Amino acid sequence: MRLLRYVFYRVLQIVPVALIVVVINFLLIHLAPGDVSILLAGEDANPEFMATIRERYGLDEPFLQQLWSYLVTILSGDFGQSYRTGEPVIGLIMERVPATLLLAGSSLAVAAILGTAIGTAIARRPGSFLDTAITTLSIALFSIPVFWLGLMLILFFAVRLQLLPSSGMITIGGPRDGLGHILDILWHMVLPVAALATVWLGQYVRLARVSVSEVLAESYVTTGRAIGYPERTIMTRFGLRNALLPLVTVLGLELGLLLTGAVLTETVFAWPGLGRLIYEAILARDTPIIMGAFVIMSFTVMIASLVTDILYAALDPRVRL
Amino acid sequence: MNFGRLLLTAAVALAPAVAVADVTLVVPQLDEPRTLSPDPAADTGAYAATSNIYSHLVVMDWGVVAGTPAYGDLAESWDISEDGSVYTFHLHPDAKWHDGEPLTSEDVKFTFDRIREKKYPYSAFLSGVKTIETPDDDTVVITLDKPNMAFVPMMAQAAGWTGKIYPKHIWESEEGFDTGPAVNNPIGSGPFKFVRWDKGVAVELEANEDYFRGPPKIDRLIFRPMPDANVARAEFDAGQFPHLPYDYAPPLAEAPALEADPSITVTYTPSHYSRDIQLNTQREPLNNLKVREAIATGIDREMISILGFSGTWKPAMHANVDTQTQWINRDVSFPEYDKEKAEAMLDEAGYPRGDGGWRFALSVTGPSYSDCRAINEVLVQQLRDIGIDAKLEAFDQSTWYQRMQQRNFDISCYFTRYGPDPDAYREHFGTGGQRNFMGYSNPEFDELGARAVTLTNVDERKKLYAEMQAMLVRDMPYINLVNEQKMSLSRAGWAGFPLMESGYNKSVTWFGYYAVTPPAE
Amino acid sequence: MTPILELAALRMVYDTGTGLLARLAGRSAPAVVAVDDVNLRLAPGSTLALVGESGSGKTTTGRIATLQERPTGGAVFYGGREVTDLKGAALKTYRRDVQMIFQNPYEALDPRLTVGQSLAEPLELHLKQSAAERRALVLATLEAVELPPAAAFAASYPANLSGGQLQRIAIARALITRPKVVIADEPVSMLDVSIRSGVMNLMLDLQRQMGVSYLYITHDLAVARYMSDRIAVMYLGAVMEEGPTETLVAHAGHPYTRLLISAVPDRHASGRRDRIRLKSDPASQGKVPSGCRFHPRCPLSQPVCATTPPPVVELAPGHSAACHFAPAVARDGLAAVHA
Amino acid sequence: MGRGLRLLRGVVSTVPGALSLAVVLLALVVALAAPWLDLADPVAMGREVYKAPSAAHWFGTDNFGRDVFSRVIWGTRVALVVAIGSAVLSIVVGAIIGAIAGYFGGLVDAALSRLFDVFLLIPTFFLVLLIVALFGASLPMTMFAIALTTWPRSARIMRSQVLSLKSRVYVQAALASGASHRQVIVRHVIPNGIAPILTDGALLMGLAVLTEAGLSFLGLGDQNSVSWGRMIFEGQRQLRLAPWMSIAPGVAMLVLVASLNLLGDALNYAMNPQLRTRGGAPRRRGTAPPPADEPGEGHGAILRVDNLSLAYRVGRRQIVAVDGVSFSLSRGGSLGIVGESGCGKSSLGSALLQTVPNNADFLSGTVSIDGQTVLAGGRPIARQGRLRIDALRWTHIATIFQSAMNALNPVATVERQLVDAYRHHRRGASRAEARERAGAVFDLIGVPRSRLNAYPHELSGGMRQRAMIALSLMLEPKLIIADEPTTALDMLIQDQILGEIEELRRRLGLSLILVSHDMGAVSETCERVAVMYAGRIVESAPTSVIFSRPSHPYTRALIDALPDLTGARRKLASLPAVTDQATCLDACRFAPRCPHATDLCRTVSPPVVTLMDGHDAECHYAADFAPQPREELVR
Repeated sequence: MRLLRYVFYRVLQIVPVALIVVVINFLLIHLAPGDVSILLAGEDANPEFMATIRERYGLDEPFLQQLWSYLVTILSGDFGQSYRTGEPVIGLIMERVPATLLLAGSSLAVAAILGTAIGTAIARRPGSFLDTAITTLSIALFSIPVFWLGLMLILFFAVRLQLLPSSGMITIGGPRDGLGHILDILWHMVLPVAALATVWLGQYVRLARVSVSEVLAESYVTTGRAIGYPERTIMTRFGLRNALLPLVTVLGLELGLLLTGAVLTETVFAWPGLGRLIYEAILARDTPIIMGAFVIMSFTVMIASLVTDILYAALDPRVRL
Repeated sequence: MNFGRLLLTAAVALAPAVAVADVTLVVPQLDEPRTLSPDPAADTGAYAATSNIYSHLVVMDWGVVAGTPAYGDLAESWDISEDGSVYTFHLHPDAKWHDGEPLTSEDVKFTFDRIREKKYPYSAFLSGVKTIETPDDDTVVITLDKPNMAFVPMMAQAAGWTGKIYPKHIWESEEGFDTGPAVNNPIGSGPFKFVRWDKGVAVELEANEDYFRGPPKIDRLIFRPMPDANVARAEFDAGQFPHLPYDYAPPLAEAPALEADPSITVTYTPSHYSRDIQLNTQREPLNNLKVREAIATGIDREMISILGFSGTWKPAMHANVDTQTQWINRDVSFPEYDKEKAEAMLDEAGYPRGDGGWRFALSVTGPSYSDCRAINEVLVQQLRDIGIDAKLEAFDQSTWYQRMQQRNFDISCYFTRYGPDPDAYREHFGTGGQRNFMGYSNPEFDELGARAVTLTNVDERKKLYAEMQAMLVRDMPYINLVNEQKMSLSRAGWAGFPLMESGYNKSVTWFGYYAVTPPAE
Repeated sequence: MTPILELAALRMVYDTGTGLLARLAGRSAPAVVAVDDVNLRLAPGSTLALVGESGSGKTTTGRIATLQERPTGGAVFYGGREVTDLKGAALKTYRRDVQMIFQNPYEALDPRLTVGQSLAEPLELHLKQSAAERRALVLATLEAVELPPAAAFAASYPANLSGGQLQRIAIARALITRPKVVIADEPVSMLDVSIRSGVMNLMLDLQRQMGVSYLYITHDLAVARYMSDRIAVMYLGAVMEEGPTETLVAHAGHPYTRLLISAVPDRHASGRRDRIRLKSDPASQGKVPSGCRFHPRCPLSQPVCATTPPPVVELAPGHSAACHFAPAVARDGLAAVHA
Repeated sequence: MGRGLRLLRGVVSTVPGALSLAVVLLALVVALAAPWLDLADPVAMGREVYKAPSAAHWFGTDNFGRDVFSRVIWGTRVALVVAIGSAVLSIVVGAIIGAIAGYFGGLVDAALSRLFDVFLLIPTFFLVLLIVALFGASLPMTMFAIALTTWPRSARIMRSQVLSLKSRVYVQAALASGASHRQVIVRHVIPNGIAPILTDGALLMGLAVLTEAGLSFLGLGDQNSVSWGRMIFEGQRQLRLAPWMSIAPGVAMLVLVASLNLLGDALNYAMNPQLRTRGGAPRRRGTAPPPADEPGEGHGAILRVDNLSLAYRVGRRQIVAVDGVSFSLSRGGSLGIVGESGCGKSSLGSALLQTVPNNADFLSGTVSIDGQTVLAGGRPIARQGRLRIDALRWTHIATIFQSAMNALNPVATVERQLVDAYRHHRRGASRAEARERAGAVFDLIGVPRSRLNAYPHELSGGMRQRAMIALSLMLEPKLIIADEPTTALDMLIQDQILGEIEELRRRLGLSLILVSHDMGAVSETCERVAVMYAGRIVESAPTSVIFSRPSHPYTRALIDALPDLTGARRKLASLPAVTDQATCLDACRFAPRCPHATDLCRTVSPPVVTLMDGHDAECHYAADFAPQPREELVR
């Protein structure tokens, strides 16, 4: 019951944030140089089309009225049309989401699981040589520009060794269904996932290291040791269980960062996801897509943070107040 | 061991029962189509697919460099009246629409009338048409208001992009070629039929077994939008597709290594294009001839050739390209590179070096082709060397094209076409010419061009075109830089790609894949 | 005699700051009544101890007395003049006259400044003096708080000093402008036992020398007894009992005071006391119990206590307690009202 | 200034810190000196294209024959301009807005904080991307866009700094003494609050470099400047021919960004040194086999401690916290260990339980619990690889920790924790049995069983401490060590709980060690009292004796420093504060504060003087003090 109320409360909190995002978007369009209708309609649009656009977005109305219409339009899921293809932006974006989810999700899983394991392991010996070395290494890892790492992986594994495919998600003309199809996708995922997971791994090693060692310094851990639990139990039931909380939160908060990495990685590996769409939109200056992607990504991150908060509340009895 | 190959082996081993596997040809292309109806507006992403779906009246392919200005597509043959003003086209009697309807002269007339009525881009090539008559189902008679020697070659050359023949029975009820269900579900009469278009992924076509020239050797033709040359290259290396079109040519410095590879065929195709720069003659300070001359003097073509093309694209000093041996005027040349002189000329033109050593600022843009990008990089540096604060401005293809049309540029890399008929000069440099973005307007030039196209005597035409070339070098609305030479790659065993000699006069258009044959088993 | 400082009918309510959203979601917390109708008078040159547990409102009362916070209701009088809403130059003058000593000596001084610089700050604010005069006064004050050699202390940084020394400097800072009143909020509770007494003795000595009045806030009744002339005992925002120190300790008229007294261990004998088992742990400030706010924990609680707020009963001149049974408790202690 | 130097020393004291600082400084120098270095023109093209790295071109040349090394060096300039530009912009704007939010609080703060939240949730890279795509790509625009997305981060830090500084005593004191808000902000708040923002600046710079590179890589970089991201973007196409074109700038970026991040990390650690070594699993210590001559379970004293010494390593220093402590506790007995902060009493407690932190070493000592030796000669006793103390934990020796708030696992219910502990030691006990036991223990301490299902945070301080007591009683231990069990509690509750502990001890026949700073608390709960000072037990005696005949001046001072509620008001005794407690070994360590110290005290360590059976004092003059009434000793 209290959890439900908490969920309700958090959902309510999202609303103003979402509104602000849309307002920022609106302001950006209006502050950008050039006629808004041209921006929305494309430069070679004919006057009739421009007029439709002006009417649809109410561009001849007072500023606040415009803002209101814009809000209504966006919140009803209408993000306009792509300049290049004339397709509704929302559809274009939704088409690409599964591929991005596959890539980002797998990388996240690899990074989070491996990173938490390594971070927890080194948290057992804070200040040791191994700890310093791995911590330093993990900082170095997340300082790597992910697109560059991707290039290096391509250079080594695809160009030099010719071991792995360097781009795309499927073999053209390869199997389109069944196990073969799945294997094919997995095979194409190796390099992009490696690139993305490597960078995130650094993040997670560090996060896990910091939060686990912070938890291990808590007195309830000492209580656990005094009770006589073996160190393995201490690590799981006390250390990891409590350290997971901040990890989960950070997961939600850093989703924006993760998406950034995903976009850049998709660009390098021609992964047909959202990032690729955005990249192509940038090449084509297809502003409606870029804006739509920004708003949708913001909403995604907000929802993710909402979900992690709720998850947190479910994991941590202290939150439900 | 390559995993893909492993899979393939496995698939082959597991499926001996399947008699003959479909031959699929995947072709990468730079842009995603906007629509699949290319006639109403420029749409670089749509040309390749639609050129294989639709037929044209007359066409042309890279065979032009071997001397064929045009050949028939739907037209089996054509007759030209004595005075050169009445063209009678005899259509292929077996031509059929993909929905089974017969293709008749009415369809051609319908299409051309609508193009002219709606002023679609192709109307530029039909501007001299007085009447279109259809005495019978297989005959189209086009009467021009005055003789035009370039009529067929120009129609043929433009057919690569627009001038598709649309089925009357489908489109009659529509406003134009941009409305209705057939826009993105095209029904043509070409060698391939439309199957589906996965937006952002691929346009898929299949062989038209009823094609009037006989079914193609390819069962499935897929166009994949791939803006990134690296990706295309990687996929080609990975064996994902057998042909790497010239758009994606790897850096020319890699050519020696590629040529040494027995599994790859490297094809070089000279063309009737150059790479040059168009100067916006209506903008300060490029409206000043002295400035344009100085810029021409400040450009080191050899360096451009070396840095941009490993020296394989030869400098172009005249207002034509080397393949047009018949028409080129070698007596007039753009100025030789001389940095000091260029600087002096700019000083003289009233643009001495000022703050920070700059004379004036301008932007350099161009299409997204890698050759133009390379040229621009070098060009900007060379302009900066003579004190012009040049900056790069990059856009995607269609945005760039829009900006050119709006004459919203200073200097742009361009690809002037000199064939298949020299009448092309008018399109580029004539007042109001379709590709005259420079704002160049010279009545004398226009007059010569208009006269030259009506002359049936080749020597007389030659003289006029030589004169026009002299004017271009004199007025310098553009500066020729290098001769284009396409490089394309294909997997050994594959033949009939439009840039290969085996594809000449068979591939249908520049984008046609009708002539392609897979390797023998 | 006019009290130097008087707090009249003081009331402080904190809106817990729950927003509209929270209220919509049914998460609104009730307003916290931190101080509820508190009346106190501080005679010149004397010490009034404010005793209570956490959440009793004693610190808030102290902060209101220095006008760091303005009360929701009631008034503050200084030397007979109302100062509740003082602003600007008048407020600055008031601050010079009414100073404060805080609980935590380790945060008492800006870590970036030397002791001398910190001590000079109030002087710079209030007095137009030459640098030499100021330094002389700083050194003299350091001597006065028994920190020799003064020059060496003036030059040192807080990080190098012990808690006791820091608290002495904090006292020096509070007294350097020669205030009339000093509000001391638990000034020794964070110090080690053996250091505490020194600081308390110092404060007493300085009071004797300077005639300053203290409002001494503490949770420790024994400390209060040592320091004060009068004691006021607070519980959940209200004064339970107030009176002259010795009278209050000896004849407490409120069960809460009695319990506090009984909870102080006898430090000088090893004998065992009988402990009274309390019925519950303290209520939160958010929900003050009805009737007598102490009744849920009171060992003597009667039905009337749950329903009727107790009157303030004057037990002797200057000694009053807010309990229905105050006279009985004053007489018989916790044995008073056994049912 | 001094603090800055300390910080710097803290940074360079670690290898990563020193290296990263060196790299960042080098990058700065290189960027500043680029025009004067003897470098090839980074934009000059030449015929030498695609040249592999060589002596002439260290990093080779690119497709236009430009020198990659020179471009990387000049790229440093762009990277640092972007990094510093956006960081400075972000910090200035963020600090001002954050300070406003934190200082004024209320609605202003609520509104601004919500705005920070929005920016926290926005995927900022996409916002930057959108801005640059809409407004055009140029370096200033890039910096502006990055700062636009990062300022809330600086603002958030500044806000929390201001919030915490606002309640800092010296800020309050300055306000209370009449300083204006502006004076306080300028003099106290900003100088003390700026450090974390500056530290974060290093991270911001790294972020900015990566963001700029990401933009360039997407083709949204400044077309006309040599940036690393653009070099990688260009090199991408030449990956086969000239991999060095993308390797060199990538490595440069990696090194700079990693250095900035490491520097931020090192600065953070330098400001909070304990963060680096906090936590961790207990390290393995050298063990010893059980001695042959131990009495065995059920025999001898419940606890015997002999010459126990424990020292902490802090940096290169060794701090002896427990110094040769010996005592024993009879079965069913209770001992209070009393002393002030830093005297070593809590270290002693954890040494007995062998739950000392990793930086602590046993220097010497033998400890036996219930007749079984668990520590001998400073080495934990182990048999067959298992520590003997582990076998005794909770079944023989349990503990009640100082701060009950944190002593219980916050994510498990009280019952779960009791049940887990029970079943861990009673293998085979069913969950129901364990539950029943937990209920029984709750009954025992008089807490309703309904509270079993509560999470620790749902309990009041007193209840939480009772839950901790219940936990300690689950396995019916023979000995309980209670370390300041009531310190954080209110007086009435304190008194209650002490009473409850005492009652339980009597009822269950437990042995108890109560560690406390409060002589009074101990006096009523324990039969014996040991007074600790500077790591040693300076006096121990039965409780009544220690109050009536304290024989060590320190014990006397402790007793006499506290005011009473009964008896006449008398002037309290006090001891001088001593900043540095380190004294030479050959002296009484109390001598510097002792009002009675003589030259003997300052030169010779005092012997343990046994005044009567069970009353020892470590003072040269113990025998002289013992018979004197207390008051007379203190002036």
